[in-house]
Order: sequence, then C-alpha cells, then structure tokens
Amino acid sequence: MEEPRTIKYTPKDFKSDQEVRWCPGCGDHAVLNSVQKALTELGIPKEKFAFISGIGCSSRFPYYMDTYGFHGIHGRAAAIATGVKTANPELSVWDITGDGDALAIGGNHFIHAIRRNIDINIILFNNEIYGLTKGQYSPTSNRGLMTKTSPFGTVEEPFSVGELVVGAKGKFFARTVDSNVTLSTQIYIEAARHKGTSVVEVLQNCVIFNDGIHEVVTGKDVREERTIILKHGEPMIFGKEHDKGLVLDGLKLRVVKLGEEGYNEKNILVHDAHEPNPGIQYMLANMKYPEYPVALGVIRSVDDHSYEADVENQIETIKKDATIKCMDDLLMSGSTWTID
Amino acid sequence: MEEPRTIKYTPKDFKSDQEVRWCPGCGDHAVLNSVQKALTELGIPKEKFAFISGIGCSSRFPYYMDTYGFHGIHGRAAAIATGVKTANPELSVWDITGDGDALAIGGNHFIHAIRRNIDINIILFNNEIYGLTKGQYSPTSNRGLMTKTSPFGTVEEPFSVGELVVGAKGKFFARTVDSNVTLSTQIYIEAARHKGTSVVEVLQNCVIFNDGIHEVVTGKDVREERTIILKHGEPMIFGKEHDKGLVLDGLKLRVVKLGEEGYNEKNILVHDAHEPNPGIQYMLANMKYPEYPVALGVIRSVDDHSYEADVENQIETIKKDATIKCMDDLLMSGSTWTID
Amino acid sequence: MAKNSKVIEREEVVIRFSGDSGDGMQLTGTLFSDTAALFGNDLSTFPDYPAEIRAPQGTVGGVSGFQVHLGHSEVHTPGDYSDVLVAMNPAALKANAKWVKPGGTIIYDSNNFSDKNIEKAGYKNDPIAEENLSGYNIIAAPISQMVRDALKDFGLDPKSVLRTKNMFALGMVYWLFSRKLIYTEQYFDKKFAKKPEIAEANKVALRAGYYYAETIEALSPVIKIEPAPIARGLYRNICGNTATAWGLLAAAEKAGLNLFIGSYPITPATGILEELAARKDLGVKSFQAEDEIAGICTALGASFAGNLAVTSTSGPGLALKSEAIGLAVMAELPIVVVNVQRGGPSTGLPTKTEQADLMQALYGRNGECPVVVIAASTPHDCFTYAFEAARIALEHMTPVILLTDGYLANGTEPWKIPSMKDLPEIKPPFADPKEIPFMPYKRDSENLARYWAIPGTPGLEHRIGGLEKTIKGTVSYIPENHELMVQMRAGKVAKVAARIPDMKVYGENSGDLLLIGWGGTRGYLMTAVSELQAEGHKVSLAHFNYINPMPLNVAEVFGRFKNRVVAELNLGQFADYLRMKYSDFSYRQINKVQGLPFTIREIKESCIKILEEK
Amino acid sequence: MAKNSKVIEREEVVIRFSGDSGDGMQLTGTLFSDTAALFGNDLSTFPDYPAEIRAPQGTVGGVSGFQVHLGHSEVHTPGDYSDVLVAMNPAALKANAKWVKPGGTIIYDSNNFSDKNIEKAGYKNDPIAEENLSGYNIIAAPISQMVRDALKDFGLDPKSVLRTKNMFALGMVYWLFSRKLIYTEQYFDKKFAKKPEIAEANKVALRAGYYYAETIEALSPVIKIEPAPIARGLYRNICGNTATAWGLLAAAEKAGLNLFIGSYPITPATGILEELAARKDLGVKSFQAEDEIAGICTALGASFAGNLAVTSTSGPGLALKSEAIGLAVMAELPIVVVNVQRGGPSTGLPTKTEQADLMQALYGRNGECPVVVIAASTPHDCFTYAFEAARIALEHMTPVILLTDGYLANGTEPWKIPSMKDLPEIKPPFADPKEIPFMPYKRDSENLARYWAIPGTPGLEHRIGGLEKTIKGTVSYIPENHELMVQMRAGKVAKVAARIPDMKVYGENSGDLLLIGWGGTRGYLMTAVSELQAEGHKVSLAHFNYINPMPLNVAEVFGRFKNRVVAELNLGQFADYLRMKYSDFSYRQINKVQGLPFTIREIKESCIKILEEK
Ligand SMILES: Cc1ncc(C[n+]2csc(CCOP(=O)(O)OP(=O)(O)O)c2C)c(N)n1
Ligand SMILES: Cc1ncc(C[n+]2csc(CCOP(=O)(O)OP(=O)(O)O)c2C)c(N)n1
Ligand code: SF4
Ligand code: SF4
Ligand SMILES: [Mg+2]
Ligand SMILES: [Mg+2]
Repeated sequence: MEEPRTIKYTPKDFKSDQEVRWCPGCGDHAVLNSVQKALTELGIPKEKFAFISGIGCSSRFPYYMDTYGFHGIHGRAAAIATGVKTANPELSVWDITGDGDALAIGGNHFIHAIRRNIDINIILFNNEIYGLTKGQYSPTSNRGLMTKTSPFGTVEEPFSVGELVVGAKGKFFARTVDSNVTLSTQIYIEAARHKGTSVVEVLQNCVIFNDGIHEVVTGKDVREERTIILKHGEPMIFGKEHDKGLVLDGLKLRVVKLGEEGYNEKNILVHDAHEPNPGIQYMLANMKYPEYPVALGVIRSVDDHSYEADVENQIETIKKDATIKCMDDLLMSGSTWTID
Repeated sequence: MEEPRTIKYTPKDFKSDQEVRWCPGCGDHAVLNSVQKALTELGIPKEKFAFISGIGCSSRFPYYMDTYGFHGIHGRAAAIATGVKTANPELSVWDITGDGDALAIGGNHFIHAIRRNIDINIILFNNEIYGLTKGQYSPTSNRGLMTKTSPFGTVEEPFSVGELVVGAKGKFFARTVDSNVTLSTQIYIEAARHKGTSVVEVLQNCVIFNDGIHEVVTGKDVREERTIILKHGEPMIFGKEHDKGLVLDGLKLRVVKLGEEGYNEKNILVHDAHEPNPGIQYMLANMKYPEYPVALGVIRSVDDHSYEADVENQIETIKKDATIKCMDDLLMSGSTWTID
Repeated sequence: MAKNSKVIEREEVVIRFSGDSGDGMQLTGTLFSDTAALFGNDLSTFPDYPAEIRAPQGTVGGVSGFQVHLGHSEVHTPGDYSDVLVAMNPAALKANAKWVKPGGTIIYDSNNFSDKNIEKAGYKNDPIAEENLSGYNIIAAPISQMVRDALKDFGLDPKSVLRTKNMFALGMVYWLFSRKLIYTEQYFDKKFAKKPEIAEANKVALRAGYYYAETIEALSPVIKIEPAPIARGLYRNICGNTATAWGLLAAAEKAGLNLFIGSYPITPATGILEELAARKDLGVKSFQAEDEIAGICTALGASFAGNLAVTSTSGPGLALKSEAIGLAVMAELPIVVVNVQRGGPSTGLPTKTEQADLMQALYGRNGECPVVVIAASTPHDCFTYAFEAARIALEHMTPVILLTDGYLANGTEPWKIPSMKDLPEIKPPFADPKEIPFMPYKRDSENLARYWAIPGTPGLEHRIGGLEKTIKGTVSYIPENHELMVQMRAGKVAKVAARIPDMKVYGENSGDLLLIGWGGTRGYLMTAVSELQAEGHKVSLAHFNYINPMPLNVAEVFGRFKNRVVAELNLGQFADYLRMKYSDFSYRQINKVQGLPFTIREIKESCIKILEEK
Repeated sequence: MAKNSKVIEREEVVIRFSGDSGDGMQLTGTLFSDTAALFGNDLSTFPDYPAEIRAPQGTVGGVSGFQVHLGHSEVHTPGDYSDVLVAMNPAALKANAKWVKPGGTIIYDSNNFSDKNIEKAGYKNDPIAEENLSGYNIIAAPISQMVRDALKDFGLDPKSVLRTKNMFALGMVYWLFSRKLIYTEQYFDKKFAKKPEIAEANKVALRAGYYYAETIEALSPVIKIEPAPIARGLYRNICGNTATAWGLLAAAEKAGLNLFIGSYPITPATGILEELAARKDLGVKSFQAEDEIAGICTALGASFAGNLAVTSTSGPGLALKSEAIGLAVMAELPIVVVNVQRGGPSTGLPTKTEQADLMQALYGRNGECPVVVIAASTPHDCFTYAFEAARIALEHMTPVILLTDGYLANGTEPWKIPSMKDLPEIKPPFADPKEIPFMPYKRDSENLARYWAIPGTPGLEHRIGGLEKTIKGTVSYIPENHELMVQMRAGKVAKVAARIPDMKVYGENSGDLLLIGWGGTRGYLMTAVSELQAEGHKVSLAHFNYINPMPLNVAEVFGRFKNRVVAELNLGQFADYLRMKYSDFSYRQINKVQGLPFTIREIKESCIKILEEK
C-alpha cells in the first residue's frame, strides 16, 4: 500500500452534486453527515473510496457521496463490495445497506462476507422496516409489528444483528444511533481502520413507516438510562448519573447500581472489545431494553486474517517460485509435440 | 392434529424401490439407515412424511425413502420445506441437505427457516466438501484444505454450524456422526419430536473427495477421548475411562480430569439443553479438538413459538370474528354502487 | 346544486390532480373518482408518483399526480391530455402543463407560487407566462390562505390546516362538474370517526372550495357528463393488484383449495401480497419470504403439499425466480407466477410501466422449459386472468406466468361485481388413491397433465424433482426418455390452447390494417381503433391475453388483413414472437419505451401513416 | 514394433474404452489419445460418465466411457460408431454394443463376465449371444487373471493389482494399432515418481497386454493410421474448459489487466474455475462464491474496480445470474459470463450436453436488456471465443455471454499452440483523467461504448447503478431520456457487428441447401456436409459463432441457397431466432434433445430427405 497522502478534507469535499432525496426528518441524513465527517479523519485520498450499496432508501447513499460509487441490486452489496476489495485491496470499500437489503434478500452474502473477513465496512441502517417499498416488516421487525404485509402483527422472530454477526464468525461489530453524530463518527472511523469485515448497526429512524421505533431506548430523555456506550478498556457504566454498571452473575450479565450491594467502579466489568472469544461481547450485543441497557459503541473488534490480504499473499508466494510467468509459458507447458 | 395411528413399522417399510447410488463406503448409507430406524419410532403414519432436499450427493436421499419426497434445486430445500410445512402443518417435514447446499448457496434460507422456527427437521450432512461436483471446498472446509478449487489451500474461515444456528436464533441443535447409528437414531427421534426448526449436523465421511476428514475425532480408537456425548440432565463426562469432564473456568469451558484438582462427578457441569440463554450451549457447540472434545448429542433444545402454528392460530382467531366468510362476501364488501 | 346558469354537456373529460408528494393527490383523485362512479359515469384512473418516498419538496421530481377520465360513454383509458389540471405548486404545473388540452382549465394554488417555489420548479419567470398559457382558462386560487381562513377557529396546528388544501381544490372541481359532496363527506366521517375535528375540517375545506368556485364564476360554464349507459348491476372500483389478488382467491374457492402466497415485496407488485396478507378471514396463508427465490420455493413446497400456490413479483424478481420456475416445469406442479411489469432493465424505472418482460416470461430459463403465459389487459380483468391463470395451472399441472404491469396494477376502474356461481368450476387432476403404485409422470391422455398426489394420502407416496425422470419417477439419463419428456412437457403446454377462447377481433373481421396488441395497452388501442374506424379507416384490433399458447385461430385472423402492426411498450418483443410463431406474415411495429402508456394520438398517427403508405 | 505381418491402413478409426466408473477408463482414453497425438494423428475425444460419483458397480447406470476418433486426415468429431470397443464388464457391453460398427472389434474382460455381473447388467443369457454379435471380431481376454499373474511378485494388495487392468487393455489396443508404449510409460514414471512400485506395476500390465495381443493373433490384422497432414507447429491436447480458461487469461494479458473470476462450482463448468484457481502463478484472483449470484456480483465489483472480470456457470446458474446480468447491462461494465450448457430444464441431465440455453442467454432478463452472445464450436476454439468474448466486453463496455456446452467442455482435441504476439491487441476505452467532470454515460461516438473510469483515479469519482440515468449519471425518470438510453444500449450491442468477421460458408457459396448450425455441433455438421458434398449434393454449411449481433452478411448468404435447415440440440431455438432476425427466409429444422451430440448419419439423412423433396 502506498503512503496516504496528507490531505485535509472537510465533510463538504465528500458531498456530491446530487439533491438528497430522503424524506425530511429521515435518520439517513444524519448518517450521511457522520460518514462524511469520519472520512475526513482517515487520511485516505478521496479517489480511494468506493461506496457500494444495494437497494432501499438507505442504499441511495452512494449518490450523495463525491467518491466512487456503485448502487447495485437488492441484497447484493456485500458481494459486489467483496469483488471490489478483492480486485483492488488498496481501496477503502464501504457497503451501505438496510435491514431488508442485508438481512432479508442479502442474508447469504452478508454472512459469507463476514465469514471470509474481507476488509469492507458494512453500515447497516436498521429501521426495522422496508422503507423504499413503503412499509413492510423486515427480518429485524419485532414480533407483533403491524405493517402492510402483517396487518394482524408479524409472527416471526427477528434477527439480532450482533448475534448473527458473531454466529457468522464476525470480528467487528458496533452499534450506534443515527442522530448521535459524535458517537457515529467515532465508530465509522474505527470501523474503517479495522482490518477485516466491520459491521456497524445504525438504529435508524424511518419517520414515515416506522416512526419512533427506537425511541424507547434512544429518546432524548431516556437514552442515558437505556443505552450504554461501550469503550474498550473502560468499565461498563451508564446512566444519567453514571450510577449503573454491568457485572457478571454466573453466566449472565446483570445491571447493578454503583454504591449498592457492594458494587463500585472497581468491580464493574471492563469492556474488552479485543477478546477473541465472543462470550461476553455476544451477551452485550444481545442486551435488550427493559432488562438491560442497549449497548452502543464498538462491541467487538478482533484482529484476524483478512481475506483479500491472504489472497494477495498466496499469489505472491506462488508467483515467486513459479515456472510459468506469462501466457506463452503456460501455452507451452505440459506435454506438447511438434509436427513438422 | 389427528391422533397418530398406532402402526408398527420396520425400517424396511421406509425403503423405496430405487437403487442406492452413493459410493460404496460413503457415510450417507449409514445416515439413511439411522433415519429409517428413527421413523419407525415416531408413531406417524408413513404418508405423513415429506422428505425435501436440495442438490448434492446427500440430497439424493428422498429417492431412497418410501415417503413423499421432493428433490429440489440447489440450496432451496429449507424454503421448499417451509412451504410444505406452512401449507400443511400435519406433515412431518424433513430437509435433507449438505454443507454446500445448506451453507453456501442455501445459507439465506437456512438462517431464515431457523429464525422463523418453523417445525422442520434439517439433517445437514457435513462432509466439509462438495461431493457431487467432485471435490471443491465448502463453507465448512478448514483453512488450508487443498481441493480442486483451492489447489494451494483455502484462505477462508469456515462456519461452525452450531454457532451459525445459534446466531440465527436457533432453538434446536444436535451433532452426530454418520457411523454411530444408535446415537444418530436417538437424535433424529428427538429432532422429529421437537416443535420448531431442528438442525442436526452429521459429521459425514466422503470416501472419495475428503476421506477421513472427521477421523481425527471420530476414529474408532480415539472417539471416546475426543468426543463427548451430551445428554440433558447428565454431567458432561467423557473418555474411555469416563475420567474426564467439563467445567466452567470463568467464562470458558475447561477439560478436567476426574479425581484431580478436586474434580469429581459432582462438580462437573450438568448439561441443560433446555436453557433458553444459549451461553454454555454455544460454547459446547463450538468446542474443537484438540483443545476440547467435540460435542455430540442434543446440544440445544428449547421450546418456543413455531411459525406454522402461529400462522394457523392467527388465521383461526381472525376467521372467528370475520364478517367476510367467502368470496362473495369479499366481492360485495366496502363501497359499491348499483346501476339500474 | 350548482346555481350557475351556464351548463354544457360533454361526452367525456379528463382531470388531473397534481401536487407535491405530501399534498394528498392520490386521495383527492380517488375521492373524485368514487363520486363519479357513484354518479354512474364510466371511468378510468391512473396514479403517477415518484420512486422516492418523499422526493425533495417543490421539485418536479417530487410531483405526485392522479388522473381521472370519466365519460358518458365507455372509457378505456385514463386519457392522454387533460381538460382540467389542478396544480398545487409550480412543480406540478411544470410537470403537467404540456399535457393540458389547448384551452383547458388550470386551477392552481397561487399562495404556493412563491419565488422560491417557482425557482425550485425550474422556472425562471412567471410560470404562466413561461408556459405560454394565454389561451387557457387559468384560475389562480389562493387556496392555502383560504383554508387557513376557513379553519381558523378549529384550533388545529398549521400543518394539519394546510393538509386540507387538497379538499378545497376538490371542492372546486366538484362544483365545476356539479357533483355531490355527500360521498366524500361520508368518507371523512367514517375515516376519522375517532377524530371528528379532522373529519369536520376536511369537510369544511371541501365546502369552502365548492362555494369559492361558485362565487368566482371564473370557472363557468359548469360541465355535465351524464351517466354512461353501462350494464345494470352492482359495481365497485378496483385496481389491478386487488383484482389480481381476488381472482386468485376466487380460483382457490372454486377449486376447493387453500391459497398460499409466497412473495417478497417489490414495486409495483407489493399490493398483491398486501391484499392477500389481509385476507386471513378467507384463510390465506401469506408468506413474506426472505427473497424472491424463497418466495417461489415456498410456493412450490405449498403446491407440492396441495395448496393453490402463488408467487407475485416484478421484473428483477422474476429474473431471480427463473431457476425455480424451471423446477416447477420439471416437477409439473401447479403454480401461478404473477409478474407486474415495470420499467427496466435492472432496477430501471421501478414506479413506471413497461411491457418488456415478455421474452423473459417466455424464455428466461435454462433448457427447454415451456410455461403458460397470459396477460391481463385492464385493471379489472386482472381478476379474470388471475382466475384463468390459476385454473390453467391447476387443471393442466403447469406453472403459469401472469403478466400485468404498473399501469394496470395501480390504475382503477369500475367493475361490475361477478357472482361466484357464474365462474367456471376448477377441477385439478387429483390422483386416484386406489391406483397404486402411483406413477408421478403418468399423464391424462387428453391434455397430457400428470396427476396430483397430495402428501398425507396413504398409498400415493412418491418422489419428484428436477432431474429428468421416467414415467415412474425414476431418475433417468436414457436419451430417448429425455426427448420424450421434453416433448411431453411442450405438448402439455400446447394443449392448453384447446381450453382457451378464440381470438375475437375488435372491429370488422377483415380490412386494411390489423392493429395487434397484448396486455395492458388494450384501452389505448381500442380507443384509437374506435376513432380510426369512426374516421372511416378499415382498421381492427387483435388484442392478446393468451400469449403461450395462443388461440388456435390466430393465423386465420391475421390472414384476413392486408397489413399487421404490433403496438407495444418495448422494442418489439411480441412482434418478434409473432415472427417466430406465425412466420408467414410480416409485421410492422409501434414501440414506445418511456415508462409511460401510449397516447391515443401516437397510435392513431402511426396507423394512419401505415394506411397512407399503400 | 509389431511383428504381425498383416497390416492394413485406415483413414480413420474410432475406439471406445468402456467400463465401470472405478475402472479408470478416462485415464486410459487420455493416454491413448496422447500417444496418437504425438504420433501425428488428428483426433477428437469425448468422455461420457454418469452423474453419480460412483453409480452402483456393474450396472449400466455406472458405466464410464471414453471415445477417441483418430485419423490420417482431419477429424472433426469423436465419431458416431466405434471400430473397437473395450468393455471391462458386461454393463459396458450392454451400454455400447449398439454403437459398434458392424464387424467391429470388441475386446472384453472375460473374467468379469460372471453370472452375477451379467445379471447386474440386465442380461438374461450370454451377452454376446444376446447382443447378436456373430459377425463381429470378439476377443474374450481373461484380463483380471492375467494382471494377477503378471503382478504376482509385486507384493501389491489385490485391489491395487486389479486397478492395472485398464493398462492391460490399453496394451492390447496399442498393439492393435501398432503404437509405442513409451509415452505412457513416461507418464507413469512421472506420475508415480514417489511410488515407483505402482509405476512399475502399471508398466508391466501395459506390456503384458501388448504381448498378449501379439500372441493371440486374434486381433490381427494390425491397423495403421498414418499421421495426418496437419499444419506444422507445436501442438498440445486441450479440452474446452481449459481452452476457455486460457482464452480469458490471454485476453487479460493482452489488455494489461488482472483476471478475476467469481464462480460457484457446477457441472460441467467447474473445470474453468478449477483451472483458473490453479493459475495463481499468473496472478488470477479466483473467488469461489457462496452462490452463482455472488459469483457474478463479485465479478461485477471486480469489473468496477478495473479487472477483467469473469463468471462461469451452467444453465441453472445462468438463470440465477439473470438479475445481475441486467445490472451489468445498466452499469455498462465489461464482464464475461461463460455458460457451459448441459441438459435441461431445471437440474435436468447435468452431465449431458445440450444447446437449450440460447433463448435464456439472449432474453432471460427483465426489461430491454441486450447483451452480446457468442458461442464456441470446438474444444480448442473455446480459446478463440473466450478471448473474443473478453475483447468485445472490454472494448465495447458490455457484458458478453459465451456459450459452450458439456460436449466441448470435456472433449479434447489437438491444438496448434498460438503465440501471444499473434493475438490482437485489446484496448479498453479508459476514461481520460483530464476530462473532468467525468460523465459516466458519455459514449464513444463510433461504437457507443461508455468510458471506463477506474476507482483510485483522482478526479474521476462517479456513481453508477441499476436505476436509469442521464449521461451525467444522475438518476432520471424522464421518459425521453429512458427511451434514448434503451436505444443507446441496444445500439452499442448492435455496433459490435462492425468488429466481427463476415460469415464464411463451408462449401460452395450457393446451392440447394444451406445447413445452418451454431456452437458445439460444428464438427458433426462439417463432417456431414463434407460427406454430402462428396456424394454430389449441393449442400453447404453456415455455422455461427457470433449470435448477437450476427455477422453483417448473413441475409445475403442465406439468400444464395434454395433451402435452409437449422440443426441444433434443442427444439429449435436458433431457428426461431433466425425467424425473428431474418424473417424474409423460411427455415426447416433438425432437432435432437437427448443429451447427446448429433450423429453424422442423422444429419445426412435429414438433409437428403429435404433435398429429395424438391
Ligand atoms: C430483486 C428485488 N427485490 C425486491 C426489490 C424491492 N425492494 C427495494 S428496497 C426493498 C427493501 C428495503 O428495505 P431496507 O433494505 O430495510 O432499506 P430501507 O428502505 O428501509 O432503507 C425492497 C423489498 C427490489 N428492488 N429488487
Ligand atoms: C444452481 C446450482 N448451482 C450449482 C450446482 C452444482 N452443485 C450441485 S451439488 C453442489 C454442492 C454439493 O455439496 P454439498 O451440499 O456439501 O453436498 P454433498 O455432495 O457434499 O453431499 C453443487 C455446487 C447446482 N446443481 N445448481
Ligand atoms: S421512507 Fe423512511 S427510511 Fe425511507 S427516506 Fe423516508 S423516512 Fe427515510
Ligand atoms: S462423492 Fe463422497 S459424499 Fe458423494 S456419494 Fe461418494 S463418498 Fe458420498
Ligand atoms: Mg429498512
Ligand atoms: Mg458436502
């Protein structure tokens, strides 16, 4: 890889000339801002970014970025992005996708990208609904949600994104909220720097078809009590008054009050995002309100082989000792005979 | 559901008139025997069985069963089986699939069937190779495996079936070995009786393209030391001499020797397949030789809503109070006017 | 009701309601059509909205429209050009001005023509001037202001007040056509039973608009369109997607089978899944699949299990289903695949209409893989052809692809409600439980359908699948068996021709020119042919609903005309298909690929050109 | 070497090695052909094996065969009927007896004709009698026994000993054709360098067979086929799949691009992925995808990123790729989609050959979605047409579907090795980094290709995708823009015609009958036409490699013949296609759908029938 040029960008440098067409009030606007901010911090020249997406409201994202962009077909962003990154590992490749795009039609490419740990950054806009097709339930919609295709309530269990990521051998999982630009920006930066597949779940609001679905945990008045922002190496404390924490109780997590039952900052769990064994991270990713606060931040971030690097290495190794160096060599290799 | 007729079957009753065409020595033969044995124990009349499969060596299975059978297309068995079961919940529906069929092309249907917890029994023949297409690596092949499409060794991380099942919200996961007919039969019976999606991973030997891949743990001489057969409610003890057990060490499992370090039958972990929180089961499913014995038996079996039952219930509830009882009612419903 | 003295009668009229996506134009248009229908006019409507949920406010890209065509005689299309345009903002004017008939009426909300909005719409100067609308009847109504005034005592928030603008405009239009307000008022009473203040506000705005129109007199004369002489009976409005869903439901009831639909949402087909998901009262099992492949595969499973199985989708989704349609062909299971065509290729123009999936429906599969293909031609005959698709699938044990399109799916028209007892019986070829062993590929000697043995039936256990088989269901690589089975599958589909009606020509049975069409363009082609005939041309129409196989008398019909021209919304797929099937004839083409229906004028002009050549 | 005095010379001969799947017939056939090729014969081979990995031993379903056709003059097919059949068991005899020429030689392993095996093969009595082979030269050789004897001192286990039976049989055949053993011996020395005892055992068995044949004299006379007068040069054997892989590699080198292949294994296409996976020495990035959709989508990503991108598959896989091919059409990215056709529909006859994916390749996508379609016609010209496919894709910025088939994929023939310097240059239309802003849908005025801006290039940032766009890449629903873009995409593909060679007829330039074919049937059709011409008929052959677009002179060529007949391995897809494209002509058809190639006799008989009609 060549050295990053030292270029200073502002978010405006990443804005394309296209009108942004999301509904006023849609959470997608904030995500766009956060990503544009994050890119300015990476020291990567603009032309090295490729934004790939599927189909959905969120998947219109690449049009609004003044980078290389490819608006694909529904569900296939992870596969297209995998091809881009494998072909050219020098690009910073982003996969922009929705809960329907990534987890319904695109579920297979999603889990396989993760399994291979190819170095792409997947931003999954989870509004728990199909926005673009005007409001059908998605694989992350909760049981009972009434939508156009579930007028009497869905009878399906939703995926939990973090759980599926871990189940597919995921090495990086983070969660953020659309409107929290500061946290989001930080997470996108970490995702971009992580080598391997990074999955960031964004709790995103669809004002039109599923308004306020995350409000119960992300609402202004409640969010400090109902979410916890995890930071590697720091104790798992949350609450408006920083008065609550997480501890292990046997094999389960438990919310405790600092200063009660003998709990204090010292015996609260310390977040280890780098632990390869996903045990606690798995539980953290799965925490649900009201039993637990919902975990935000980088929940898991473990270094491992990345696919495209292994591919390049294997090629380099083999090339070194190869007797076949070009097509003419290949054509003449093996058993041949001459007619004269 | 109607009462099961009290019919006594022998395995022969489930053999079709078709010649079995697997390679001599293939593990599939033993699976066929085990399943045919298991069916005799279920008290379900023969005509109520439907065996659905994808494409692969293993997927030829339905031809050899004298039941209703549908040999589908590659990867789609779970979807077809879902349709069969939703349409007619009275059938006992089996999905026969391979590691390629279920986890490569069929990965999406696999995780969605599991998420919905539809009451089908998925038997996944895991030979860690594509058999029918003559030996390419699969999503369960270990890193480095040399095959026709990875002549220099694969650079991909394999899925762990149990981990993926849990990640997809799986409620039933078991593992067995093709050649262990007694254990397998027992597991198939439990899978069939479980209401919801049951996934049984069979460590299956492909004599032609991946011979002996499981031998290191399932070999006659070593299997007692390198596998553990889990039974709900029983302590996790294994070894030829029943002298080893599993304990929890912090958040990790550890193999201990009974009679050493103060360990005895009493303080060995007791298997709880019914615990909804997958914590320990997840670790058990993921145990790998040489660090651990490989877990066999029913690792997870948790009752929950099953999709087809919820669908039927919703329909029944709505039908009860509905004003529209037939098509003529529907045609005349809402706003209409008369021209005369 | 109308006190205006000047009243003129008209045969037909086209009205277009147009505004921002948030302006409620779809509802406005629907309420207007309902009132017209209840009055007894024949009508046809078409909604037209942007692909984005909310495209940027005030821009042309964000304009949402609803066109209504009503008449004293039969109406076959929503109309090309409008007599009246309601434009809620400058963008709406920009998007539609060129589609107003010379001298037509344009009502616009003058409060919304701010400089900012005018610029947003892409105008440089005064829009009316820029559009050169001097010969038109332009009504600049301060609608926003007037609803604010009318509702000032309601205590509603300003947003809610402005949301009634559409009703003010509707009131004006009602006055213009001297229509009753009562049906619309009843709608609000019912809809907002729990929010009576909202119901009242809308009704007040509606009446305010009506009286405003009466007052200003700028709108006179009042236009009257007498009821159409339509057949007696009970009517309702129906759009193509609902009609499709209902046709399938009717077929299930007639066949005595449960209906299963396995689908994945996609514009413009989603309405079918949505309607059927709501039909739990009739026991429908609606399965929202994880993707299109699972949609058809669950349906195939349900078909195997004995349901009437359906999957619905649009172009890209049909592409994804191709492999599984092949399995359905090989397994010879009944299944209906509904494809609501939209603009392509790829994601294309998802909310627009087109007829470019014909070749895909006919040939988009590996191997020799014949299916029955039929196409609906009006919103309400989607019912008929959905029923037909199911009937053919079940009685002939074959997949059937039903083609509709975005225009039919969303368009509505009045429909004389059929009675279930008048629909034909459907009798699937169930296997005889006594004929043991069951041979899955034994066929009915007449129509070549295999028999259907439903899992759960004792003694009929059998295996089917995608590999080539003998009659007994044994996998077979025997060359002659394969060829035989290929021919049997083709033959089975060909035999369907015996159970479909002959092609009936619209117009004289012979002549100078036969206009040929298929699917959703029928209204336009019929109207064009009617007008051409009225003008003395020897033109008739052959419109196809059965595409594969085709009616048995087609060649004969074609032979009776001097020229043939195929009009379709693609580059000529049906024309090419006819060249294959009826290669003795030559075919001219009229094609349009703009995401829009034909206009009648386009068709007529092309026909006249051909007629004049000779 | 051969001491036998009676020697006859033959122009050509067909030999079929046949046995159980485990009997090593594929290797035997390959070794025989290698020796023949090194001797200088022209040849063509075809392996034929069951779909099951190991079908039940001893049954007809489990028979694996390898046919070799070698000649003193040009050889175009593996031959219809064989002169010599080697049958390692009764099932092999059963499967092949009817394909031996009257009076031909049949060598069989008499030790393997036990009652049990005879019954397994489905014979009731003595197979020789039952097959009525009295006029044949039947050699009952106790092969099993003789290898046991020959290797008794080797200390090998009985299984390994019996595994050399095929070499004994091969030795006999070598004697019969008076061939050298040396190449085969060298093969074993190399192959089993680390297991010299196995190498030796095979060599001993080979020699034992050779001397046995010499001894029994039953095989006399020895048959000599002199070397063919083939062009001077360096040769190798190559099968279609390897040739395809190499053609793509050559194109990548010529274009100066990296080669990326994203594929999912499927019979009979897997060999292409396997060959390219082994070509890490040439830097190939081979991606084994999770499914066919990921195969093409990763390839599209790689194409976007600037690689020569390829995906390879067979029928059902092509169906799955349809939607993404549409995206490639819309994004106008270069990509080669190789489809190795097999028996369909659905899973069909996966190991058999067929030409029934033509319509799918041409039309199997939603919307107006044109791609370039070309077809290879011999195992070795898969190289040429794979290269052509890549050249067209890259230079015209379009997806290209390359059709081969199971027969080409597995068949081998000698190939005069080309030199890279003799292949044409490939110059993709890279965007000029100075022309800013980059307009993704601006086109080359001559061939209508858009320009290719590779991510990583400063200043050329842009967005593409599946929604309809303006020339600038802005999403657009403007009706006229859509129609224009539809026409541009169609026009771009049509313009490819200017860069492909004219159709050259094989035979006279005019005549009574033009036999028309496409793709993998060429060898059969050429041979049939040669023979017909030799018999005095005015028949020529027009064989198509470029299917869409077609060469510019086709209509002119067709017009020079009184009759046209289209021969293909399907129900008439190319014939129908010609009816669409060249509707001024009428076409007869010769069709076969048996999972098998044509026989020359079939073609000739059908042609003669047509010729006699007039
Ligand atoms: C093959 C295909 N199937 C279906 C669709 C229709 N479709 C477009 S987006 C979408 C789902 C969008 O949901 P999500 O991914 O959650 O994105 P959001 O709009 O909520 O951001 C669907 C079903 C399509 N465009 N293509
Ligand atoms: C659409 C499609 N793609 C690919 C194939 C080729 N194919 C058949 S089986 C198979 C994989 C088989 O592997 P697995 O599922 O593990 O089954 P096994 O043969 O090992 O039992 C593949 C790639 C196919 N038949 N259809
Ligand atoms: S529909 Fe929902 S997700 Fe889509 S743009 Fe509007 S608010 Fe956002
Ligand atoms: S190839 Fe392997 S998996 Fe397939 S039948 Fe043979 S041994 Fe079994
Ligand atoms: Mg969403
Ligand atoms: Mg396998």
